[in-house]
Amino acid sequence: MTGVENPTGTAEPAPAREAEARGGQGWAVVRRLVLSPAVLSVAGALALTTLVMVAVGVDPSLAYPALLRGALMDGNFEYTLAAYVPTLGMAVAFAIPLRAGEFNLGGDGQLSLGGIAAAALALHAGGSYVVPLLGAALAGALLAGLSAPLRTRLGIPAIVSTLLLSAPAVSLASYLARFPLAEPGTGLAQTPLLPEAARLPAFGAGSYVTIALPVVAVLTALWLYADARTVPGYEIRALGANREFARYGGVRVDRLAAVTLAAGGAFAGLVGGLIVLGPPYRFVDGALTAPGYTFTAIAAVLLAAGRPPAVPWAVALLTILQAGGQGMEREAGVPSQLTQIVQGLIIVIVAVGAVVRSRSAGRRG
Amino acid sequence: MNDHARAPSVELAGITKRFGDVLANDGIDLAVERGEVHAVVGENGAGKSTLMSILYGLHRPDAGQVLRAGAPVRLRSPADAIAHGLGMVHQRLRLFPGLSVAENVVIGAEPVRRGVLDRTAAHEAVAELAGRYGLGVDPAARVGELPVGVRQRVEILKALYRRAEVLILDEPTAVLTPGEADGLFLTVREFAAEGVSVLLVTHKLEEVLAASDRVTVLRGGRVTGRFATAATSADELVRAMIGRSLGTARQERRQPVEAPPTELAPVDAAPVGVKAGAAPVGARAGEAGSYLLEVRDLWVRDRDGVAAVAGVSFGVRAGEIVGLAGVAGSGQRELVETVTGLRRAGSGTVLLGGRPVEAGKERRVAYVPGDRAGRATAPAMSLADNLLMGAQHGLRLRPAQVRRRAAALVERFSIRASSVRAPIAHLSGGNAQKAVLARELSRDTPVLVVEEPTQGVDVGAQEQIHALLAAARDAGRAVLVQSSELSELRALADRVLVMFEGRVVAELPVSQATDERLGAAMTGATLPQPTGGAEGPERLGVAGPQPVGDAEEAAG
Amino acid sequence: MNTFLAAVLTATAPVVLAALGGLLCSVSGVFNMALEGQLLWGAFTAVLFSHATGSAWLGVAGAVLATVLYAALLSVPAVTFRADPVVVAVGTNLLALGLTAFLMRQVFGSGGTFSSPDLSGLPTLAALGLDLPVLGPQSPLVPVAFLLVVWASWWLGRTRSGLRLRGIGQHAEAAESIGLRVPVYRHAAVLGAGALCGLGGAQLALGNVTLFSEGMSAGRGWVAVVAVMLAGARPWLGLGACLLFGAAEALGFRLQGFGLPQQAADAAPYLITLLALVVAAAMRRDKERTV
Amino acid sequence: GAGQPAASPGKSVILITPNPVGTNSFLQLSVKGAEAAAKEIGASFKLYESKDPTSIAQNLDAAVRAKPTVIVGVSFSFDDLFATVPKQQPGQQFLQVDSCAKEQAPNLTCVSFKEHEAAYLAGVEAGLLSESGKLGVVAALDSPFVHRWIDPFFAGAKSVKPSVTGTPLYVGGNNPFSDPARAKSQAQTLTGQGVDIVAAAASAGNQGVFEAASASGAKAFGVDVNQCAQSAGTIIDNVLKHVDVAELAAIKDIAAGKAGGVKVYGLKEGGVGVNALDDDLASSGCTVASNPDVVTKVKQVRDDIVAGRITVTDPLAG
Ligand SMILES: Nc1ncnc2c1ncn2[C@@H]1O[C@H](COP(=O)(O)OP(=O)(O)OP(=O)(O)O)[C@@H](O)[C@H]1O
Ligand SMILES: Nc1ncnc2c1ncn2[C@@H]1O[C@H](COP(=O)(O)OP(=O)(O)OP(=O)(O)O)[C@@H](O)[C@H]1O
Ligand SMILES: [Mg+2]
Ligand SMILES: [Mg+2]
Repeated sequence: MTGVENPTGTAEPAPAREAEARGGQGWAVVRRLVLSPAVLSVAGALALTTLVMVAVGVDPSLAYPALLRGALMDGNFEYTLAAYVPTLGMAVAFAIPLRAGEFNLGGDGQLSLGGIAAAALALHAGGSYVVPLLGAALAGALLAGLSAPLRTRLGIPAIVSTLLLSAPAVSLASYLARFPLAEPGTGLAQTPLLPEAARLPAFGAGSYVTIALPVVAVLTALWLYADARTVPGYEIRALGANREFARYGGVRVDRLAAVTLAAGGAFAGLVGGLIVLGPPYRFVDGALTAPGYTFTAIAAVLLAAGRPPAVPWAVALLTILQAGGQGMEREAGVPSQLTQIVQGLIIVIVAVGAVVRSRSAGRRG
Repeated sequence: MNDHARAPSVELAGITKRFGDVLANDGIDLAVERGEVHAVVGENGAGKSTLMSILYGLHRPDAGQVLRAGAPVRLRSPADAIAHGLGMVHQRLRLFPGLSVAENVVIGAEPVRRGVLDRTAAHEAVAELAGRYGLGVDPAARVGELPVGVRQRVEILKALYRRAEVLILDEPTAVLTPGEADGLFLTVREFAAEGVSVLLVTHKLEEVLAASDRVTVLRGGRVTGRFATAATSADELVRAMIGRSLGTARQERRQPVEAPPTELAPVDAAPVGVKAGAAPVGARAGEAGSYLLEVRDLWVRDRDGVAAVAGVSFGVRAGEIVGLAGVAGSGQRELVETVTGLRRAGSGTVLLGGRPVEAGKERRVAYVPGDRAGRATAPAMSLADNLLMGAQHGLRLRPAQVRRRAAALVERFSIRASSVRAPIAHLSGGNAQKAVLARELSRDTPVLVVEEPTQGVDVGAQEQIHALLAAARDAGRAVLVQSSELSELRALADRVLVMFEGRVVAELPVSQATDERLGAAMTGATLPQPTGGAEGPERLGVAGPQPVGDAEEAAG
Repeated sequence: MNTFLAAVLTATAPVVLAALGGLLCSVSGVFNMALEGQLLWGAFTAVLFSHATGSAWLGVAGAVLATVLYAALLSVPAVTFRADPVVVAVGTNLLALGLTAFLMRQVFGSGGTFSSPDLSGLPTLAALGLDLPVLGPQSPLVPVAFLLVVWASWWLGRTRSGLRLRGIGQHAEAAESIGLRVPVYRHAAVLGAGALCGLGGAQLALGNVTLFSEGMSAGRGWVAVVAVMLAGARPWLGLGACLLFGAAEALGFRLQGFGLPQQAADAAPYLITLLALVVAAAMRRDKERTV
Repeated sequence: GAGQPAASPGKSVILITPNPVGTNSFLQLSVKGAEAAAKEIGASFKLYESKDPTSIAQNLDAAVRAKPTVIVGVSFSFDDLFATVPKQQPGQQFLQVDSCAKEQAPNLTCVSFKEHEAAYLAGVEAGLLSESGKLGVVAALDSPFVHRWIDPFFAGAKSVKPSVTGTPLYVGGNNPFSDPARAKSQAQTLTGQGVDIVAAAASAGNQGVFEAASASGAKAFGVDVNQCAQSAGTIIDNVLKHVDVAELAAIKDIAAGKAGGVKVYGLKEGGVGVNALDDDLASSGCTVASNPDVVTKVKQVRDDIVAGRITVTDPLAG
């Protein structure tokens, strides 16, 4: 996996920036922007998808505006934000342990377990949303934390154990939602509506944008700060860059790796809680995993290629793409299969564009 | 035809290579004849490895060209270079950790029988080569499990096996024992006699003088001297390399200072930055402080349960440098790891300032590891971040302060680096070593443990590092130095311990540590006890708790 | 017991083929998470070619060829351009899902499931005159899958190219410096994995059943990824992981009949695999300690 | 069609599914019904596929903005939203298929089904035709809702042959609704245990069930639509749920101004059933056609249920 190859992201393309400053003449800047790999890769992706559309008889002049409107306008922005929040949360859940060189592929399990824990607490413990959210984070942390002793005591890599623990956790949450915690008398695969007190305050009545947005935003900012500006953040980076080096430098490597795994799990569990405590205010089986937050988030983090500040942007790109895809289906009558095709192509092309960019920067540096 | 016969075997013409702001090679011309051993020397960062990498197709020059037998060749990859009859032993080892020694040696040119790898033939070929050139390795061993020194031998075997017409050796002897190095140079001479051209990069001038025909000196990416070996001297080479002569009193011994220092001062405070004619390095024999580092009947088992360290006892006093000699794999590594708390002791104790070392807890000694890329640095992290490791404390990280501190260390230890923000991997080998030393010497711990202090370091820096270690000793630190360089141990240490098969088989005061004695002890041969009655070879070492008693007496 | 064994073998064969492909990639140093999509693509193209030509074997050949081409979508970005293989895999998996469903509507005129009496499935071994009662009624690709594991193990350990592939995966720089063309080997591994996934998809759609339905790879590619992670570079271990997983799954199926909740049966293979890992690791540690 | 009115710009039908339609035969049928209805009332048709509760809400928002003639939401996933949105949008007509929101607004129409009655009839057929007395069901997932197809099926069989035993097995796994290979393996497990009739309720997995039944000489039941042709000679009958028919009728009613209320489709209303009850049984390809006495018995049980002489327990009502 190349995600860890340069996890420190410390190599800054300083000369490139200087060159930019020097090249004050507008023309050079414009040329470099236009020919920059990022722009080229987006252009390439657009060209290719346009070709696909034309080939199957979809009018691109309808589809593209629909894509933008579907993500950003006509009241769709609310839902794009609603999808952005959990994806960003899951991205951080993956990125925290990744900085320490551990892969957390068990996001779905941690998410589901956190969600069902929040639902159970909200239904049976009463009170506000605080306890359910803490319970959700704890559930996720415990599940992911389980991988730490497996790694340090038995040498089972976290990438394997998190993945293996994920499916059973999803099954457990599913079982709980279908049977013991199910809405009585309906037989539906969902819990009853959660009590009012436990619901997250929303921005506007019935809005899908809840305080989950500021919560995740603040936590992400804290992580970015911790990563770049704290001693534990430094030690985590060192651990990810060279475990033996960190151990030699007096870092408690096993404990720190466990902490990052648990922190990642806590993030994922919290996201599960935030989803469940938001509209429609219940745990609906499959609703947490169906949108594929976990893998979108992993793709975004890897796309950010070891630069944490780029993670929120990469998540935004992929979320807009997905939300816009649905808009295309609704407005331009693009079948959902075609949306998947377009999204798949764009992800591949952007993945290529991202490295072409970092490689050319590296060469200059 | 005639032209070709007269043309040099390989020729570099006007080679220029730039890495960002660093001009690594600046219009270098260099020609090597058939059958010639051509040494390339220069300070750390002078551009030697870069030049060799260009010759081997790993880097492409910004300007200039490579000629083989008079004809220009395009070297876009090592595959091209190999096709043109070049072979290279890299300074940074390039081996496959999961493959066996034999597989590592033959890969790319494997013996095959009826479409299947001929393992027997591979093993035999490797064993034969190893035997012929005195490079002891087990063809079946997994390379990842071998100590660095042995890995280096594998790297050399690789080049020998391929029988290149032009052989590039980038610091091949950095971690070889003197015997092994001698064997290697015999081989190199044999090759040359067969018409092979050898390019030899090394910091050891004795090797240059003993093994080469001609020398090219690089400095700051340019050629600053070309010599016929027979008509030059070490001093002349050094002057071309660093623009001055070395400190004159290098081999002399300084007189003991009057009183042992009462307080431990961090090295930061000690005089460093040795310039021309600086204070000579020497041992202050006989002056005994208290034991700051004490090892009592230590046993350490390796992963297979074999005793890597078998009942070792010794002590290092404040204000003393103790040298640790031994053939690679004799238990030095495990001993050092236990002393530094990175490995758990099987039984026995390690005391630091009287307090036992607990494995996995905070490291209480400054430690310069021999494995630079594996342990001493995180190659992908910036130089600044690498220089911080071990000193970080508190919760907030102040990047500006980290960089400032790094810049100060770079300045003080004259590390050649373009920026403290760039990955430490961009530093030349010797500069990376200096960075590690800078970091560890700036820790104010009473005990300092150093493995291979001048591994890959140029002569000027060697002198500087030796001065730094001596200064640390003079400041009252206890210093344990492991080195495969016997001359280094003789120059630095007050006492030398020799390890063989996990035991300390000899302890020699530096005055008695001749090459012959050390060499004999290192290979397990019995030798007449130099310092007093011995009951047998096993008891030659410092047995049991005597040193402790001595210390108490001395202290009382 | 016999039917149990047969069920395990049938269910495991496509996973084994995909895992073997993933293993070759991982040996060469490319992490291949695109198996799920390639398996699905293989299943679809197998049905497509079998339906078009009327021959199941041409369907298999078509699937292998088409999936090799599809795998280039991973190998070119990941090997030539050095894009992150995991991101690319996320893209190609999504693409396979959309593309198969889309083409299915275009070619067969309906979504969901395609099956037809005209669609010829693979014959059983017995029908070919190779009656091996222990194996049960299997398609010929089932023994082929297991034989390929044996072959891969031999090839990696005993041939020139196998040795070089292993070396490349361990230290690409070192491989380059002895003149090996790293990208060539990596392309070959990724495309080879494509061929194996094509075979696996064909077995799934023409051997296990005779039909195509949207998303019918149903996570088998992910199970294969887990097996690859468990096995490292050892084909036998990969096979063992697949068989263990398949056996646990089949056992879970049977226990459902005795009241085991379906969700528990779903979880069983993962938990049993983890348990096996833990036991193996603990035993290894014990051995180390006692020596 | 020539006689039909052309789609006028004002009229449109928007169908929102809770999941991607994919291989889900129930959703496919609902799409078919809404499409047909749109054609008949001269409206355009749009399908909004959702993937989770949030995207359902988003699709509903978008649909409300589009102001169509009717917004159709399929399944209980719309219970929460249709309890509030229709009240906020009194000028908009809504139709919920297969469930009904609590506190129904006047502009919300509901259609729901008694599929358990049809499953009971299939069970009767199975009880009469089974030789081994062992029946099985292969369902996609173990969920109380799915038991509407399982429990009545076994109950129907026991009503005619008390000694029968029934085993349900579930596909589960990563993609329970589209894993024919796993479904086939489950069916093989059942036939291996001596089960000679397997009812399929596994969406795209059904074909796998039929293959297994066919290979071992067992018989099977299909679901939702007539699947008898998919495996000639293997399929006894199907548990039908005429979603398309009910939906067509409801949309036409709404377009004609007859909105509101809950329409329950059971055997009585002809909204659910088995092929044995249909007039075209002979051409259906279902093997039950060759057992006239079974058909007679089924019709009789149907009459008993319609007349209230037999009540089929709804597993969800408990
Ligand atoms: N990949 C690289 N990127 C940036 N700078 C580099 C790179 N490789 C080498 N340099 C720089 O080029 C210069 C020459 O380095 P080189 O490794 O050739 O030195 P050297 O003579 O081999 O030194 P040493 O004796 O320490 O090994 C150094 O300043 C080094 O920092
Ligand atoms: N969190 C940190 N942020 C930045 N620099 C640090 C940090 N921790 C340690 N350092 C650097 O390491 C140096 C050595 O630290 P040391 O443990 O010797 O403490 P110190 O010299 O007393 O420093 P301080 O004044 O911060 O207490 C510090 O002077 C500082 O430059
Ligand atoms: Mg060098
Ligand atoms: Mg060097």
